[in-house]
Amino acid sequence: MPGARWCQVMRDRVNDFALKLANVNGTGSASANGLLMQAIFRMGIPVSGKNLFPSNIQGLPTWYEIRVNKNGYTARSLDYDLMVAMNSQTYARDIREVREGGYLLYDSSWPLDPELLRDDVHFLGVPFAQLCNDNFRDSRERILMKNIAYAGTLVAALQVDMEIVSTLLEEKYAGKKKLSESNTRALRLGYDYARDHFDCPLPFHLEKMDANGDKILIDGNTAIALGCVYAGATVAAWYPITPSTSAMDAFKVFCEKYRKDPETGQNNYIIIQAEDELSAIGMVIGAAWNGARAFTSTAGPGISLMNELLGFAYYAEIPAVIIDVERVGPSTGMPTRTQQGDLLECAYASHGDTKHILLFPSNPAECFEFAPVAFDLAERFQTPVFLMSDLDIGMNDWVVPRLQWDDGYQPDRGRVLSLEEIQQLSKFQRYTGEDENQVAARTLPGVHPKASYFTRGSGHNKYGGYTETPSEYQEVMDRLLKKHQAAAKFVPAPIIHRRPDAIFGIVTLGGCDPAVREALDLLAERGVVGDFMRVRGFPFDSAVESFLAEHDINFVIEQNRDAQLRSLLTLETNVSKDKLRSVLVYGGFPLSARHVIDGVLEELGIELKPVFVAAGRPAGEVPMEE
Amino acid sequence: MPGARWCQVMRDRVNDFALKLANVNGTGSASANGLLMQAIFRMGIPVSGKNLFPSNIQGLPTWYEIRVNKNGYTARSLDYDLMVAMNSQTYARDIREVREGGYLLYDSSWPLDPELLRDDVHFLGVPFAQLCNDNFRDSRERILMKNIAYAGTLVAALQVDMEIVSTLLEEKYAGKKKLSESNTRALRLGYDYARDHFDCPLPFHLEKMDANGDKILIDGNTAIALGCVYAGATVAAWYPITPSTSAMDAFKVFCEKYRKDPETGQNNYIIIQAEDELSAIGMVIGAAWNGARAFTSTAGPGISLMNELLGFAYYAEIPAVIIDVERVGPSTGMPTRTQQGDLLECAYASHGDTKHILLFPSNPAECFEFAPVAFDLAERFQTPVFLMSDLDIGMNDWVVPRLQWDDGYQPDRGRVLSLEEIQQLSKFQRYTGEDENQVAARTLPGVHPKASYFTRGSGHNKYGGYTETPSEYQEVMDRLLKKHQAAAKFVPAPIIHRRPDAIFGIVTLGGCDPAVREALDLLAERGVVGDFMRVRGFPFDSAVESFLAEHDINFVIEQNRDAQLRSLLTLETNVSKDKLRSVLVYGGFPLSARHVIDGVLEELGIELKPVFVAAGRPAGEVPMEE
Amino acid sequence: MPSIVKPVATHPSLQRNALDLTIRDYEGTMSTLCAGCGHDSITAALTRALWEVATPPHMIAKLSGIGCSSKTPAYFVTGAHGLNSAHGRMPPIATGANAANRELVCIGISGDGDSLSIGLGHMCHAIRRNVRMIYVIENNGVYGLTKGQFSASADVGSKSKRGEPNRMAPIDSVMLGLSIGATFIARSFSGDKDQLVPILKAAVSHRGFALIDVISPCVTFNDHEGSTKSYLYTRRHELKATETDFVPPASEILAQIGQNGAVNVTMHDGSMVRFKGVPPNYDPTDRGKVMDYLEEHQGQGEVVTGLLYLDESVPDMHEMNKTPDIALTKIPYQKLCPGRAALDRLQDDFR
Amino acid sequence: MPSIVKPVATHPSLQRNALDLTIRDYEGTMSTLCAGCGHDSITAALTRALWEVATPPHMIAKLSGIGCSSKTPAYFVTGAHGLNSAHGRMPPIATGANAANRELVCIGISGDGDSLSIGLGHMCHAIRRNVRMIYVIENNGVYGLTKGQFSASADVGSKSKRGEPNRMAPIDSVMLGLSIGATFIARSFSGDKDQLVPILKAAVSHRGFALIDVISPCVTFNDHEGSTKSYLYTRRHELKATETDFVPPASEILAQIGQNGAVNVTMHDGSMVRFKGVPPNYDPTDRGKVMDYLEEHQGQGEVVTGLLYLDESVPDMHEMNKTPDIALTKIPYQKLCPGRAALDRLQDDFR
Ligand SMILES: Cc1ncc(C[n+]2csc(CCOP(=O)(O)OP(=O)(O)O)c2C)c(N)n1
Ligand SMILES: Cc1ncc(C[n+]2csc(CCOP(=O)(O)OP(=O)(O)O)c2C)c(N)n1
Ligand code: SF4
Ligand code: SF4
Ligand SMILES: [Mg+2]
Ligand SMILES: [Mg+2]
Repeated sequence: MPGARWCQVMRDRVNDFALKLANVNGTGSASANGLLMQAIFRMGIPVSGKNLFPSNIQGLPTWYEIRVNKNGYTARSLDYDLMVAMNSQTYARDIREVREGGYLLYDSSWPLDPELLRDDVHFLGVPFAQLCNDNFRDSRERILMKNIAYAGTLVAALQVDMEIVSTLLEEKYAGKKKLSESNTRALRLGYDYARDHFDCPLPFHLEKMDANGDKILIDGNTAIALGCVYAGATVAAWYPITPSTSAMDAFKVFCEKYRKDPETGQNNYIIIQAEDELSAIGMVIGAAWNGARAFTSTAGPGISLMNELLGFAYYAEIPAVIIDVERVGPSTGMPTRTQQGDLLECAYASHGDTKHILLFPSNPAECFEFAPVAFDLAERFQTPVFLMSDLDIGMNDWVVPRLQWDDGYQPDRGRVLSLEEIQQLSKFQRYTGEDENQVAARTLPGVHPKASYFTRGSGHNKYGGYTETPSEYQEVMDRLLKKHQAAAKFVPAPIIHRRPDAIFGIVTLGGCDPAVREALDLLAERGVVGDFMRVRGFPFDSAVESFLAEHDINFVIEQNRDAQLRSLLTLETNVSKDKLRSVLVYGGFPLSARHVIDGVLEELGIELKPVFVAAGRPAGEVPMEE
Repeated sequence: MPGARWCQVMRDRVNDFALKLANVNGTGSASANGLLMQAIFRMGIPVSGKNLFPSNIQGLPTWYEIRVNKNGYTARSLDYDLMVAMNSQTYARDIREVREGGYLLYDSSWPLDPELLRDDVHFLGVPFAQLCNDNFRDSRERILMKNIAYAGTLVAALQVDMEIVSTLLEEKYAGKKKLSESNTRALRLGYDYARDHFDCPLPFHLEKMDANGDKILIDGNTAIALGCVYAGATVAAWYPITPSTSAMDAFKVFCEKYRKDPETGQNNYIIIQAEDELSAIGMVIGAAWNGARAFTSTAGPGISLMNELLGFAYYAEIPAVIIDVERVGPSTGMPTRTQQGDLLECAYASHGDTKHILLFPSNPAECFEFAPVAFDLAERFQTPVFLMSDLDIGMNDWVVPRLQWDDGYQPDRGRVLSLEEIQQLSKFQRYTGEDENQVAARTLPGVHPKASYFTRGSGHNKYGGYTETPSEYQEVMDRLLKKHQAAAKFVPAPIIHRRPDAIFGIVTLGGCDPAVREALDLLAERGVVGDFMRVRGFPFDSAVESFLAEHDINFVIEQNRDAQLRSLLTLETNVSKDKLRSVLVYGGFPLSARHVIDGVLEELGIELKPVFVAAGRPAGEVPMEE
Repeated sequence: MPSIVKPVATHPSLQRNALDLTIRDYEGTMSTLCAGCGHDSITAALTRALWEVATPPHMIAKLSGIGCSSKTPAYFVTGAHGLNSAHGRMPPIATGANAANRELVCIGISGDGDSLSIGLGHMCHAIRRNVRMIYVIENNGVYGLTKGQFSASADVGSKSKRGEPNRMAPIDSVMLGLSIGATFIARSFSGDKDQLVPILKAAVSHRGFALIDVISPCVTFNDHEGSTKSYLYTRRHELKATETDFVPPASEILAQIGQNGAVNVTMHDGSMVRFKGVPPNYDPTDRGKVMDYLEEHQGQGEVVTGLLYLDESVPDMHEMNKTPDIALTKIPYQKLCPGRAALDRLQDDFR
Repeated sequence: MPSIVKPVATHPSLQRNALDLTIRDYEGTMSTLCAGCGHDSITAALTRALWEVATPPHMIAKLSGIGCSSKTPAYFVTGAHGLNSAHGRMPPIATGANAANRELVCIGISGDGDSLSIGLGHMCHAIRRNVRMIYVIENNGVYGLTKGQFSASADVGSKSKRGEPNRMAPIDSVMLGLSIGATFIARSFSGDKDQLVPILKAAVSHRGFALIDVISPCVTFNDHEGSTKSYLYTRRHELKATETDFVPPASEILAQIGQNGAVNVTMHDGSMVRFKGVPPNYDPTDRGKVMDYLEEHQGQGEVVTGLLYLDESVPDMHEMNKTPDIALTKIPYQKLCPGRAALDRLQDDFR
């Protein structure tokens, strides 16, 4: 192998390693990478795939990371055992990221710049371009097939089950004979070359296991869309924006599948591509005012634009479900990178005194599960509810338990008066007669003239009448505050794991979950024991406060600069803020256990060496930021 | 006097009372009320006038409150010695608000409903309508002149200096002979009737004094506009919205006066009425990017709409001055009522991690003073700066010290490279070479091609180049955070008044100032002693933190439901939140000392009776909310 | 939006419509607008038209933005749900309302500020979607509620109360509507109920978005000499391009034909709009001709009124989206949820 | 907006313009758009036009919103300040830039999504203000950057890559501009630099807002069969209504007149725009005629290109506001601040 130097014998590691694939976007690498990930999943091995792609259609660097871990730790790893370096633009930085003793697979059609060699890394060269040029005619095909070719090499090198890979290709190209043939050929090219030239498999490789049971592989946007279908949403209004677009795309696909009336061919849904986000939220509000389950999906810039109408819906008490698939802000920021940076913006969206309900799913399964919860809460509390996902959850494929559905589920439409109830009323007064959750009954247009009322964002009293009288105005605002507090009991309760002898608590949310759990396990193994809490909704349930109160130190792990979850906990629980310490990661890539461990140990002033991480390897020397 | 019953002899009170005038809007009462207020001011007596008007052009209830206090306590009073009840629509509630032993002046052209009489109030009836019908022809004039007629009655009853009133009318109607005559006639009608029928003056009345020195009478919007002219603002972009509209109107008037080039007749300014607030802030950003001092004025709904571009300006580091004249929110709320409800929205405006600089003037004098500060800070820190005024400050006339201007003032344009500096550079790199405040130099378009750079709201590194690399992204965001912190030393320092033996602190902001000071004085007189701090800017100066730390209890007095200042103090100082207790008033009318005293005593668990307020009168029995 | 309860006083002899309701049943709370405000006359026309076509009150949805004009929905049909939203945002909210429940007669009321400045994009896109709704712009050339600033409909040279002339070209909603494919375009004058009522009735039957721009003078801020949106100016310069009769489904055509030609358009619901007195060379169904006519006459300072353009051939938003004829809200949840078995099947694809 | 540093390589024989600069001096960083994207051809035309009229690079301000199209400003004239703002918000930011410094040649680049959806209101109002700027819409009928959704310029029946037809009427920026009083309106095709360059040059001289809609195919999402914004479709259906020569001030007119008529328009700065080959019954200075022509030809599916309408008689924003000829930023602070004495005098009124 040209340029490869053996510096360290790697111990055999089965089902426990990480690889990173460096590509150019728009060249078709995504399907090859996905193929590998899916094949590993079908081998029954816990796996994750993180797509780190640019905000661009063609020609810029893109990476894909696969982590395999037999113990189920599939948060992002920062220690790459194998780098597939297919992008000459980023070659220099890619090579630097390989862990000591790791491998680098590159296209040896051209010689490597000796400057870029590393002593402590194994180089595997395969002349992918040359192989494809020799085997394919069409220039576009030559480019595309290089990806499948390197996948073939990896199949050999990592011992991916060839049968599974073949089945996957068959499924994918069923009925497309030519494509199927090319792919199979390309796969073999890479596979055979590896078999012929390298000791296969590599010291770290795969073996079938049975950890995945009936789990599925799904991204959060697909799951959330499916959740909206199951929740009975009929009106969707949106404006395209990364990384939320695929949620609405998926909603469309599912509606086409499930919502076309088999008899009439009519669509039992409507999806409106609005002219902007101000309009999208307006449409949701108009539809919900009429009693439809309506939602929008967007990202940070959209939330900013929706601010005014969010305040309107809050104050006029109109349900609305807003899916915020967070990306890196402020401003346009990094649209294809992940962050949890919209918490404060969403919690207090709009001028004046407002507080909104937020839900924090941590993975696609919860995305599906929380979607109906969001609609139920929006209708029960007659208010906007935010489903806070992010790019990592929304656009990456996750291995999650099979989605469950209870056919006994009935939408909680909240307090909506029926025709009969209206007929029995002497007079309908919109904001009176609140229940124990401070929610008053509403009526829908089109039911009965006696039920009519005037919905307004201007000052109104509890009868719905216009007012400019302080006491009347305050009365309504005070109820709204209590209504918001009442929602605390209804949002999903936090997930809490306690360990005996814990000396601190860790609080986190959303997609930080796997990295934090892994970190806690690893720390515990080394005697640094902490309890775990993942909050799943705002306003905070009393269990959140109790957990925080229990610990002198609570690390709040989140992906933003300004400690936004910590801020919410500070403001909206009675816990003293000194108890809350931040670990913040906000560069735009998904969280890794290493971030958490380093942050916690630093704060605790504890030094542990070697701290890290998988299967007894020494801590990576690679700089943590990439 | 028909219907008047004497229940209590009022002690003589000079220059210490409150009156409230109930009118119908659109009938011309404003000028009569203003006339009275101005006359009292010219008599050298501390006075305030609060206009409580509806969001409507014609026909709805409107009130005007005048408080006179020789000791300078001119916050809103809730104890009305005299009610001028000119609106039959609100008569029933107006009569309820008069303090025991107080007076009510009404139009006796029609008989009073006996139901509405009160034993403990003196009724003064003057047949205003009849007098005006007898004396004026034109039907519109008859309506208008009723107002001047009741002003005439008050001149007699309260012993307003007639000479001053006549002068004011002369000044006002100089050159408009007919109008001047009618007004004078109407004034006399009311005056003479009072002289003929009542014992004038009333037990509470006015006497000239010399408390006003060379003070002026001005509203905050006028003052802020003048401040913008003096600051050298050349570009103003706005969208009309109550209560900020008059700021831009005033800016226009001043520009017409001061900014027309005497030689060429050209305008050294431009005011653009934008199509909405998204556009208005965009124009400000575009102009500031080019080096102009540019600003917009708006209210809550406008801020909501500006969210996205505020994040852009923050991240791309472009100066912008935003005047937020707060009104009651959320949503449309009560556009003609006052609140301090936009603090959180402005402090953290936009999705993602953002923090903005806020200034909190407390009266028109500070509005004027802080306007140039806002521009200086916006340019020094290359970021949006919010001037947080409100309807009470902005639209009511306040007696304030004469405005000062130092002709030595030079705008702080911040770090803008000159042509010479650019020529000496080898390469211009936008976000490098930051100074001790973390501010990097910028360049302006149109100066030199070498200075060009690309301003973007998408991820950029310190060179201004596009980036999607976490470490590069974080580096810039981290500097922005430090830059924001650095601004703490530059915002106006808090005003602090300590008293020996204080047992608590009071923290407040903006227009709460006079009510809080009065309350502290009154409490201190009764042995409940507190220190005073008024914050004037965000991020908070270290003096703010020290003050809070000094006291076990700090009352945070503010006009919003959600304790927004307390929230900012909790999040952005190191002080424990247990030390911060809220007193919140958010019904939409200006704060009164009574609100503060009641709130503080309740929290302290102290009962003091009689607590209240002016000149040894018993506490008003009137319900506090109106 | 302030509103005062109106004294109830029903005149026994009041006529009854097909639903046996009197015009009182189509009234709202008492207006709090300035006495003489053009908007109140539009309210009266709306009340009348809705009573005449006999829409059940609760089957009407009234929506608006913010402005004096946007207060109008409070002043008609108390038995209908009303929604007074945020400035400029009525079109999307109405679009959502219509999306959820197409059975309602959706009436949006807006102002020239609300529609032609802050809400311009929204209005254009509601037109583009051909959302079935009546969209009334109460056009006074100023921002009434914020006290008289010029709006985007102010004509070049029209003077403010302070005497300053507007210098920018107006955005004319009629020309704008024509240019982006609006399917029902009218201009009227609040002072002319006879013209406005049949237009509103036709709008109720229209298959899509009915844009009705009504010159509606603001007596407080824009009714002075020098204003081109005053009562006087409008009366002096009005040119009625067409007169319209609305003929409900299966009624006899009684309308008289004027001097000029006549054009009949059958509406989607079987009713008919009869254009009387159509000038030569004008055809309310030919976009190019309408543009020509307007270009010529408006260029001379004339205020061209009438139902100016009508196209019943374009599907509305629901038709384009192939939704059922009934309200989406009426579809039972069981039909909406694919259920557990389907989910199980589907998940076999996620492996 | 990703950008890559372009390898510097100056060819010694490159021609020099009046400022002694080569076309290289008007180039930007290397494009990161898809190979073949129409937008890159527009970049080339801009580069060429600016070089030809010899605007000093630093006297250009380049602004944009968000979208593939909005990345364009990075790709020309590195020596000019650029600002890539938020989606749809370029027009107000450009308006502010022009307000502060009217001496700059202000160039706004936008997309059909950026301009006709989220930014529609802003664009219309920038037109209304007649802000002096060049406003290019890189029109591909889709949202490129978000991967191919229809934009508001998609024609009825045009098919998406998935094969779905668009059903809604397009917003045609040219008709829209005509209806709201735009003073310079052109449509061109990114594939036709010969047409586009003189239009851009004329735009630099225009007294006000120059609206240039350029059909700019998206090779990745909208260049397939069935799309009406593909290269093929545009080539097949293009109808050049006018050809334009731009004649700088005090130059001889060398342009040849085509078969049809010719029209000359003198620009505010003394240069001249010469319309060649103007069809009979067409007059680029007569709004009604232009509308007629477009209505007729566009109705037949033709893509009418050229500098279609030009009116030099309308004052621009600065003229309407009577500002000085120089940039407001050049006025020294001493002139702006009335000073202490004036404040003292003024305050006598506040008593
Ligand atoms: C976001 C926002 N900006 C500004 C305002 C203030 N505002 C209220 S009504 C109005 C203009 C109303 O003009 P128009 O729509 O023409 O109605 P009119 O009062 O003339 O009938 C404005 C600017 C607001 N309510 N909301
Ligand atoms: C507020 C906001 N909403 C949505 C987006 C996502 N977005 C980016 S570009 C774009 C559309 C671009 O379309 P167009 O203007 O036609 O440009 P093209 O890419 O086709 O050149 C959208 C919706 C955004 N950046 N900001
Ligand atoms: S201000 Fe003008 S628009 Fe508003 S209610 Fe009065 S007359 Fe009507
Ligand atoms: S996606 Fe389309 S518009 Fe965007 S760069 Fe590629 S070809 Fe151009
Ligand atoms: Mg108006
Ligand atoms: Mg596009």
